[in-house]
Formats: sequence, C-alpha cells, structure tokens
Amino acid sequence: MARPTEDQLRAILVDMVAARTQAGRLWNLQRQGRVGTLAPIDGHEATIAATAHALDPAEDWILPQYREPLALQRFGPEVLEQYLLYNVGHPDGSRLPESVRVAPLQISLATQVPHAVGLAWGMTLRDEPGVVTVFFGDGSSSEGDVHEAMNMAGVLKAPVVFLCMNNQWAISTPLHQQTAAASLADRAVGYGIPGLSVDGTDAAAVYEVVDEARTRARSGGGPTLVEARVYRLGAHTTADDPTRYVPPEDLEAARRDDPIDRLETHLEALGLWGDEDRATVQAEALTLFDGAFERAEAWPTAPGALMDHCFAEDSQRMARQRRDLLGVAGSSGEEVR
Amino acid sequence: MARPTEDQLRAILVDMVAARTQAGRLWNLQRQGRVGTLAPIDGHEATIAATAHALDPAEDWILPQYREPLALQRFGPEVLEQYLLYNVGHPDGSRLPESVRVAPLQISLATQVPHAVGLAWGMTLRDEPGVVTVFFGDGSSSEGDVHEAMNMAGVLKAPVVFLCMNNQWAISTPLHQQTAAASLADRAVGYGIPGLSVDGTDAAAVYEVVDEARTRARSGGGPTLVEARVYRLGAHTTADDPTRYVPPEDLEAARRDDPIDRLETHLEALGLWGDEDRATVQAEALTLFDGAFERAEAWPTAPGALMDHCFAEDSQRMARQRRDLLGVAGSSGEEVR
Amino acid sequence: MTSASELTMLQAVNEALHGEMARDERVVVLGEDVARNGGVFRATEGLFEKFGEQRVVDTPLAEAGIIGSTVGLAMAGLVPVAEVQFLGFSYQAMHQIAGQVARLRYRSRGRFEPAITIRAPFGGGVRTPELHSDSLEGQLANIAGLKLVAPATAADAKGLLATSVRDPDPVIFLEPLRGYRGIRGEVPDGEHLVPLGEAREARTGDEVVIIAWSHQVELACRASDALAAEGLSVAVLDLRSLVPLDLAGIAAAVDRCGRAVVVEEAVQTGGFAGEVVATIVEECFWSLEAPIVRVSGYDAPYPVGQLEDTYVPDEARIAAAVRRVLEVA
Amino acid sequence: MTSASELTMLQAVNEALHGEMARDERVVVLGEDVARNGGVFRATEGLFEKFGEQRVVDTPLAEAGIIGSTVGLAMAGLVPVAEVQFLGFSYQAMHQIAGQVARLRYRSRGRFEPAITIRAPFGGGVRTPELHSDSLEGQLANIAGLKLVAPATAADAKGLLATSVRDPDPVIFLEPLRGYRGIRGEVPDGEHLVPLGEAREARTGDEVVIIAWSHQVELACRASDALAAEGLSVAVLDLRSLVPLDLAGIAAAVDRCGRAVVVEEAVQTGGFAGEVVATIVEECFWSLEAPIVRVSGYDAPYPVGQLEDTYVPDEARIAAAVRRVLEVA
Ligand SMILES: Cc1ncc(C[n+]2csc(CCOP(=O)(O)OP(=O)(O)O)c2C)c(N)n1
Ligand SMILES: Cc1ncc(C[n+]2csc(CCOP(=O)(O)OP(=O)(O)O)c2C)c(N)n1
Ligand SMILES: [Mg+2]
Ligand SMILES: [Mg+2]
Repeated sequence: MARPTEDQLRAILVDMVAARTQAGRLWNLQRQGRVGTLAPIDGHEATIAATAHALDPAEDWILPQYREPLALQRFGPEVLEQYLLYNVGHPDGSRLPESVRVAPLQISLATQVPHAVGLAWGMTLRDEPGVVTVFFGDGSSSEGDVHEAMNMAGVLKAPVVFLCMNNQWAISTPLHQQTAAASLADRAVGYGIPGLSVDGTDAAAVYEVVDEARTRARSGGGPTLVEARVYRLGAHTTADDPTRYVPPEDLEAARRDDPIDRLETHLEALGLWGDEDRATVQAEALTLFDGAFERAEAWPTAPGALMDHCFAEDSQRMARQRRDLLGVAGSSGEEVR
Repeated sequence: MARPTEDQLRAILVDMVAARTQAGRLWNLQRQGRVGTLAPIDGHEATIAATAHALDPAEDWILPQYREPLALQRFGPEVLEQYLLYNVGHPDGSRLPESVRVAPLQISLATQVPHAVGLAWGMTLRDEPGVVTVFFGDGSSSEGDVHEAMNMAGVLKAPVVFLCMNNQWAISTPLHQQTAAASLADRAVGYGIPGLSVDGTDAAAVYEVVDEARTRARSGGGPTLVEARVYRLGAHTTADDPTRYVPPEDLEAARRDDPIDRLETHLEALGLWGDEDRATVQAEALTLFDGAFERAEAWPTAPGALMDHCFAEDSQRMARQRRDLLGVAGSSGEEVR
Repeated sequence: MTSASELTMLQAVNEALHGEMARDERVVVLGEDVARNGGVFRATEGLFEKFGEQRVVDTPLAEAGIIGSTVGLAMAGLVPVAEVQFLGFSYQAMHQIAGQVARLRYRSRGRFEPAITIRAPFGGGVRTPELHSDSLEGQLANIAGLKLVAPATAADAKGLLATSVRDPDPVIFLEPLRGYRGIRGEVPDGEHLVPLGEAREARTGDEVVIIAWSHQVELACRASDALAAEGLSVAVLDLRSLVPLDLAGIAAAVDRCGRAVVVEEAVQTGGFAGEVVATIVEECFWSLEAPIVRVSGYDAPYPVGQLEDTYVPDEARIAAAVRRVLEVA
Repeated sequence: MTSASELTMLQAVNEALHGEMARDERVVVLGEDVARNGGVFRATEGLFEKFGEQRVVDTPLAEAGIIGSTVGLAMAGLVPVAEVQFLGFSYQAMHQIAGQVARLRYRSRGRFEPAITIRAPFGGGVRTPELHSDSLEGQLANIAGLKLVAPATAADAKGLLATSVRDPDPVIFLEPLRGYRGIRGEVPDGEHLVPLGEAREARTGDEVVIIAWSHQVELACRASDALAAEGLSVAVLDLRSLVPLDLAGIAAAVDRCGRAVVVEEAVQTGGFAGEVVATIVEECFWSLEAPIVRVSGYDAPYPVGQLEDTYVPDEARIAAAVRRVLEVA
C-alpha cells in the first residue's frame, strides 16, 4: 500500500481548498435564491479529494451520493460545470461526458450502492481493469440496499470500494441513534470482505487505504469496505438548521481537526504550502467557478426537455403530450383528443 | 445460561418425532393433491422444538418463516390445527387464538424480521416482559429487511432473538453463493449486538443459546443473533426437485447427523427413550394429525371470506363488490351499477 | 360552539398529532428526524419535548425497518404514526406497505388491528431534489387494505389526520409540500374530526365539475373563481380520501353538471384520475354530455426545478380543460 | 417461409432467452435459482449449461440487489435480463425499479442506455402461496420510464420477449403462471420478433370488444366463442403491451363496436382497466353506445387457494359483462 507523494498531497490540498472556497460561493448563491437546496462539503474534503487521487480517472468509476462533486476535480472540470448546472435546476446538470467516469448524484439514499456492484461486475465481465468506488453516508449505511450490495459483492468478488463517509450525522440523527455498532467497518466481516476504518480528516491516511483497497480489487481480491470518520462541519443542507441539534462543543472539537488545516500545517512544515499558495488557489477556484456558473445560469432550457430521454423514442401518448406541451407550454398541456 | 433438564430434552424429542412423523403424512397428502405446496421440516426439528422449549408461551412470541409449525407444539395444539387448515387453502388457517403467541406464516421472505423489532419494542413500551423470537433462513438473511431490523433492534435494545435457520440452501442456491461470510453470526458485530453460532442439530446446544439470548433480552441487554447450522434433509418444497442440485454425498453426510437420531441416541443411553416410546409418540402424532386434518378438510368456506377482514368495515365499493360476489359467486362478480 | 384559529396546513397537522398523542397514550410517532428536530418541515415539532423519547422516536435511516416495525407495534397493541420523510421514499418500504401493513388484519383474519398511520409529504412546486415531489396515489390506491387520505385544507388536514390516527385500518396520509405553508385557513380548536370517504364541495356549480384532491383543489378553486368571472358555473369536488372513495358524491356532482374534469399531479398513465374517470363511467355514464378530460402530469418522471412549472398542472391548464369540455355541444 | 413448432408459453420464453443469449453476448441472465436449477419453473433451463456461469448467475436472495445491479450492468454496457421469482416480490425492489431502472436514461440525459429486461411470473389460478399471484400492472404502468409487456400466446411470449431484450428501454415482462403450461400454440422457429405497442385482434367482432391482456385474453376468447354460439359478434383485443399502449388500436376497435368490456385480474380500484376506460373516453367517447364495464378482481388482497376461483375473473363473468353492455339499448 502506497503513501501519497508530497506532490500528490499538495495536489489533494489544492482540490480541497478549491472545494471549500467554491462551497462558500455556492452557499451565498443559494441564499440569494439563485440555486436550489444543496448539501455543503465542509469537513468532507480530505476523504473525497484523497479518494479521487488514489483512483485512475481513465479506468476507475466514482458513484457519488450528493456531497462530493466540488472535490472531484481529478475526474475532470466537467464535474464542477455540470454540478453548477444541476444546482440551477437544469436537467442536463446530471449529464457528464463519456470521458468522465462519474455517475449522476444520487438522491434516493443508498440506491447507488447496488449499482456499483453491477457496474464493477459488468466491467470484469468485459475484462475492463477498473474499480468502482461508491460513496454513501453513515445514515445511508442503515438502508437495506447497502447490505444487499455488500453481500452480493462479496460473493461475486466484484472490484468495489464501498466508501462509507461517516460524518456522525444523518440530518439530525446522531451516529449512536443510527447504529449500535462500534465501527461501521465492522459490517465487513459479515460479508466476508475486508473492512478498514480511517480518519477521514487525514488525507494521506485516506489515500493509503483507498489505494490498498483498489489494488486488492484490481488483483481479483474483491471488494473492501472503508469507513472514513469525519465530522459534518456545516448544515446538512441549506434547508437545515443544525443549531437545533448539534452540540456546540462537538462542533468546536471537530473544527480543530479541520482536514484543510491539518494538511496545510503538514505541507507548510515541508515548505510546500503557504498563504500565497492558498490565496492563488482560492482566486483560481473562484474564477473557474464564476465562469462556469455564468454559463450554467445562461444555459437554455426547453419545455420538451421534460420528456427527452424518458424513452429512446416517445410512445404514442408521449408524442401527443409533447405536442400539447410545446403548443401550450406552461399554460395548458392536458391531453387533447 | 441453563442446560435443558433430561425431562425437557425428552419433551423436545417427543415434539421432534411427532413433527417428523406428521411431516411425512402431510407430504403424502400433498402428493394426493389434498393440500397445496408446502415446505418440509425435515432436519430443522431440533432447532425449532428446542427454541420453543427455551421460551415461555405465556409471555414470549414466535414469528415464523414457513417451515416451523409442526415443531411448535409447545405453543399450543392450535398451531397444528391452523397449519393444516392453512394447507388445505382456507383463509382462517392464518388465524391463531389470542392465547397463542405465534404469528401467521410469512411468505414474503424476511419481512417478518422488522415486525419482530416493532413487536418487541412495543412490548417494552407496554412494560410486558416477553421476548420475540423471529425465524428466518440463510437465504432470507441476504434481504435488506434483516439488516434494517437487526440494526434498529441494536439501537433500541429491543428484546429480540434473531434466529437464522441456516440450512445451507435457499431453494437451489447454496450458502457459498448466498454469502462470502464465514458465519452468518458474524453479522452481529456490525450492529453492536452479540452473535452466536450453534449446531442446530444439537437440541441441547440450541436450548442453551436461546435461553442465554432470552435471559439477556429480558434483563434489558437487547437483541441477539443466533445462527443455527442445520441441513435441509428434504426438498425445498413439494414443488422442488433437489436432485437437480444437491450433491448426494453432502446429503448423505447430513443424514448421519439427523437431529432426531442424535437426541434419540443420547436419551436411549440415559434409558429415557426406546423403540416403544417412539412408536407411541408416532401413533399419537398421527391420531392427532388425522383428527385435525379431517376437521380442516370439512371446514366451511364462504365466498364472502374473500373480503372479510380487508378493512374493519367495507368501503362503498367493497360493499357492492361483496353483494355482487354473493349474488353470483363463482359465476359473475363484476361491479354492477 | 367551538372556537377556531387561522393555521397553515403544517400547523394543523402538528395540532392533530399533539391532540392524538395527548388523547391516546398508545399513539407513538416514529421516523427519520421526527423527534429532536421536529421533522424536516417541523410537522412533529414539540412532540418530543411534550411526550418524551419513548413515544417520539428518531429511527435509523431505513424505511422498510420503520414501516415494518409499525406492523409489530400494532401487533403489540400500539397505534404507530410513522413519517416517511418524502412519499417518493415509500418505494423503499413498498413491500412492507403493500404486503404487510395492508394485510395484517386480513392475513390474521382480524386477530391483529393495523391501526397504523403513515404520513408523507408529496407533490411539487417547491423546487425539491429528485423523488421528493412524486405523486404515487395511483399506485397506492391499487393496494387492497390501505386507506388513502389527501386533505386540501388546513381544517381537513387536522380533522382527517385525527380520524386517520383513530381509524382501525392502515391509512396513508398525504400532505402537500406546497400546502404546508402555502395553504392556511380557519381550523376548529380542540377535537376536530372529519370522516373518511365523504367528498367536499369546495365550489358549487352546475355546468362542469372539477374533481381533485390535495393541492390541486386549491388550483381548481382558483380556476373556478376565474371562470365565474366569465359567467361560468364550475363546481369543485374535493375527494378528501381516494380510498374509501365517495362514489355517491362523485355521481351526484357529475349527474348535476354532466361534464367533468379530473385533475392530478401524477404521471398520467395509470394515475388515479383514470380510476375516477372509470368510476364516473360506471356510476353516471348517461349523465355525461361531453368526454371527461384529465389534467395531469406527463408520462415522464417528475422533473428538476427549471421544468417543474411546466410539468405540474396549473390554474390555466385546468381552466383550458374546463373550456374544452364546455365547447362540446 | 419459416417453420414453426407447437410450444407452451414456458418453452417459448425459454427459446427466446436461448436465442437472445446466442445472438448477443452482452446479454446476461441473473436472478434467484435461474442458473443451476433453470428457474423454479424452468424458464431459464439450459442457459447455464450453454452459456456458462459468467452469463447465467444465481444471485443471493435480494431483489433490490438484483435489480439494482442491473442498473450498474447496463452502465457497463451489458444487457441484463433479470428474473424476479414472482412479481409480488418486485415490491422488495420497487425503489430500484421506479427510482433507478426507470430513470437511468432520463437522469443521465441519454448517457446510459437502460437495456434492462425484468421478467416475472404473475397471475392466479395455480394455487400458489400468498403474494405469488398478485397482478401489479396498474401500479407499474404509473411509473414513467418503464415499458410493460404482457403476452397472451406462446408465439407472442417468444416474439415480445426477444423484442424486449433488444429494446433500449427497461421492460417489465409479465409471464402468466397459468399460461406457462396451460397456454400452447404454434411458435415460429428461429428469430421471431413482435413489436411493442401494437395490439392484436384475437377475435374479430363488431358488437362488443373485450379488451384484455395476458391470461385474460384466453378467457375472453372463450367467452367470445361461447357468445358466438348465441349469435353474438364479440371482438377480443389483446393489448400485448400496456406501455406503450396502442391508442389507435383501442380507438379503432371501440369505434367499430361502440361497446366495450375491459378485463383484468388485479384489484379493481387503481387497476390498469381504469386507465383503459379513461383512454377510451378520451379517444372515442362519442362512439360509446353503453357504459364500459370492468371485470376484475375485488378490492381485497389476492386470496388463498379455496377462494381463488371466486376472485379471478372467469369466462362466465366476462360473458355476463358482455351481455350487460349489450342489454343497454
Ligand atoms: C431513501 C431516502 N430516505 C430518506 C431521504 C431523506 N434524506 C436526505 S439526506 C438524509 C440523511 C443522509 O445521511 P447520510 O447518509 O449520513 O449522509 P450525509 O447527509 O450525512 O452526508 C435523509 C434522511 C432520502 N433522500 N432518501
Ligand atoms: C421476498 C421473497 N423473494 C423470493 C421468494 C421465493 N422464495 C421462496 S422460499 C425461497 C428460498 C428461501 O431460502 P431460506 O430463507 O434459506 O429458507 P429455507 O427455504 O431454506 O428454509 C425463495 C427464494 C419469496 N418467497 N420472497
Ligand atoms: Mg452522515
Ligand atoms: Mg435456507
């Protein structure tokens, strides 16, 4: 299992800082009513960015939940662009180009976990070398789909990295009310697969375990469950008020372990990072973001998009509905004889 | 944790022998077309009977899957009577009197497992002392419901005994294709609850672990997962042909561990059991069975039973449907203006 | 005479829950984030503080576990009121809802009483993420053994919810997201019960009847009022409950008007509006002077924010449908 | 000209699967007991031996896992054909079917092609345990993004299944339990494709049209033949696929006959028959000379063995309904 090089760690930090910076911008835009409800990334950056850097964007897949996009720069600039399009409520926001091995965000919790098993299994059937990493939260880990998927992957020896982002909360439900398990990694033994628990605020540690899991998967060793322990530093979503339930002292303690501070300190000590670096990265992140957001807001929408891609071809009824829809978009669209 | 007394062991054996005997009769009746498809109990008797004897029928509940009824004599003679009524296809076969703490059979696999958690939780809310034992198979253990239920029970500390009857097969699917887990009891740690694996052909051993789990549950210690390792000695159901997939040598080996032979040998050595005892028990079991089966076949059915108990009171539409149904039962029942 | 207060639908739901929990200690509330957080919309606000952690429970994130446990709670003689955070996630528990909750009484031949209520917000118009707005009435109505209640006013939200909690059968109680804060009105204080299966005439009229439920009733009423300005007499029938369905109430309205429009937000094919049309054909075919028109969503998934207003029926589409059924001589 | 053989529906399904797996190596078959055992009804018999354990897979007992994995298999460019052992257990996977399989293309805006087929036996008459016979068409039809196919003959079972496997959209393929061995007929050898969305006139007639699908077509035909003996001309329209629905075919038949009976086995309220009635009202209201009658199951769960024959529509109930719509002057 390989440790990340200093260059890699710096690249990971760059992505983390950019993500945190852009998340702040996005939050403000939401408050201005320019984007819809969204889930902040704050506190999760190290796990996401380090995982992305431990994978090969040309061969490996990432199936996200919904908190990950801003720190997936390694998989291509389109991830940010489409994420912003998604946030302005445009259907095309869920479309990524063929070259980008990232699935659309998943809102129906844990349903992406069996998808990961099928995708990984399918790739082995096609003799493709890739590994599938699927993100899901501590709350999502209680869903039956996670169980069915991990068990199936164990039997099929599917090349999957089950990445459980344990941020201690499912909206207002704390981990101890989510499960009595000492560690979510303890689920692995019940499926006959390896389970690793890692400090998700330590980018280097995350890189190592994901690299180890990926190596095992690629060599036919099957799936691994990785629990990344982090703390949700922000609200669940822009619609949530965490002050109703998050103990301030816990939040304070967590802030002291802010993954970005940790990695900055480490790289500063090595002389690889400083205030200017941060400033530059933040500035570039915002320029990138603002350009992409402008394009996202300007992206045209057609009422017909409502029916596009539902089927490869409209059914008789859909064709009529589409005609009515376009004829009277927004004003009247009921079925006409 | 208490060992069963010799009297208890003998009582357990009596129930096991009766069950096996009645199962044979039932199989023949199915072949004669007098009862519907059913799942034979052969090989599972020790686990079921010993579990029933470790519980208190006056306070504890049993939520069965579908293989258990013949060995649940301890919970009352009605269990056999209603089981036969069920097998002749009568709706009332699923009704047991208030006094019998056994739920109807469950066909939708694993769905009874969350029921057990709710029932156990509800009993604690009502300060009732009972424990709920829920049976489910090795195949069923792969269903999401089992995961959601065991995790929830761990958090609620619900007094449940999760009894996984691992008979090595789910119809034609062998355990190694069902899961890569070394033992199904290994699932427990992932929920922070105790997990025990026991030789399910050893009645005394089963009694001990169930007694231990029950004692813990009653003293507020929460749920326990018990894996009982047995072997399905018969077909999956009367509709199944196991010769298509069961390796004969495995079946042979399993027959050598027949739970009934094991307990008979043990009690014979103690001078508590002999051929006459067996003959008497078998004879009584058949007399009991034949009387109950005669009543079951004679049990009247009314077409209206189709709608009874769907709601406490018929809706307008149901009332009309019922009227049409009774007016023209079997010949015409469509809705009339 | 009873006093009344001006409440939003959300406050009315909350008041009904407080009332039922105070009245019957067998009532327990369970679901995701319903306790300390008072629900993501605050529908269960104050219950945890008032009735305690035994009776108001934050469950793990597991819909089948939540709904499945209500079956066991009912077997234990309790009266569970479960929240599914959004109706679209009832799919995760559909095997428990359709195969277990709906059949507990039937399977046990009356031994167990499934006094279970499942509350769920649904419906569009508030820019939620995917699967938060889907309307599944048509699918749920086809499950025998379930009652399906969908209030359109604040008063009914309170009165129908209280009745649902007391009802001995399982009730799926649908709360329109847009109505939570968007619909407000006079709600009787104290105990207020509205029977299931009795439609409500939200607008009187004798030329056309618009049949709707939940938030669409609001839109239908607006359409009716707008058309009244043009001198048209358009009745609005609020079904209130889809199961049990008020066959007589529907027949009376259609017999009187001779023309009908049925409105729903769901995917058109297989939606409950089709059931209403079939019912009208069975009940009062000979009174029909024009084909019944359905105003509904399209045969596509409920869309993302930018397309929502195109998808969801609005006042204009409803009014246009009314004009169409009137054009027919 | 192509030769044909006399096959049962079960053999026809099996032949289609063999044909598609041989034709396209991207096709994989997965489900409970589909490999070594050849399926509990032998529908997948011989596939495991012929195409091997890589392409014919016995999965763990987990419907959501099975259906969920088909989404990933499709993302990988494969063509999964999953079996749900009995349609009633598709409820365990409804969140994957409705929220994921049905939306893979839509959500990804065409990036991923959901060439997924889900086969499931359903329908009554063969004395199965609970939940093995339930008819869920009405519920599945309301899920946008799914095609719903229900063959009534052996030839169509082969031709429609082959088309479904090749179809770029997700198809739920319904196989009637009673038809597996009970329905047999001439089936073209070799490649045989039947397009989706084209209803079939199983019986010609001009006084009444009985609209049905799956096994009810067989019963409708018997009723039509019996009534023919009484000099009545009763057409039978086999829908073949509910989604896409042949609107033109339905309209043509009703326009010609002026009277219609719709038959289905499901719970009446919310069943697909209601959608057919609503469609007729929209398509050809003015051709109707009498109210359309639905012949269906009742608003109660599919019952146990002794009550099955009372619940399931039979030839006599269908014939009685035809007489009723004819009585109307
Ligand atoms: C199946 C399902 N149930 C409920 C919800 C509502 N919901 C959205 S996010 C959330 C909490 C998720 O917690 P977790 O999985 O830990 O992820 P986190 O938000 O903490 O990153 C809930 C309950 C949903 N989206 N899907
Ligand atoms: C949810 C569900 N899926 C599939 C089936 C069909 N089925 C009936 S029994 C069975 C195998 C059950 O295996 P297991 O749980 O090990 O119990 P056993 O029969 O071995 O006692 C299957 C797949 C079902 N009844 N319910
Ligand atoms: Mg979390
Ligand atoms: Mg088994």
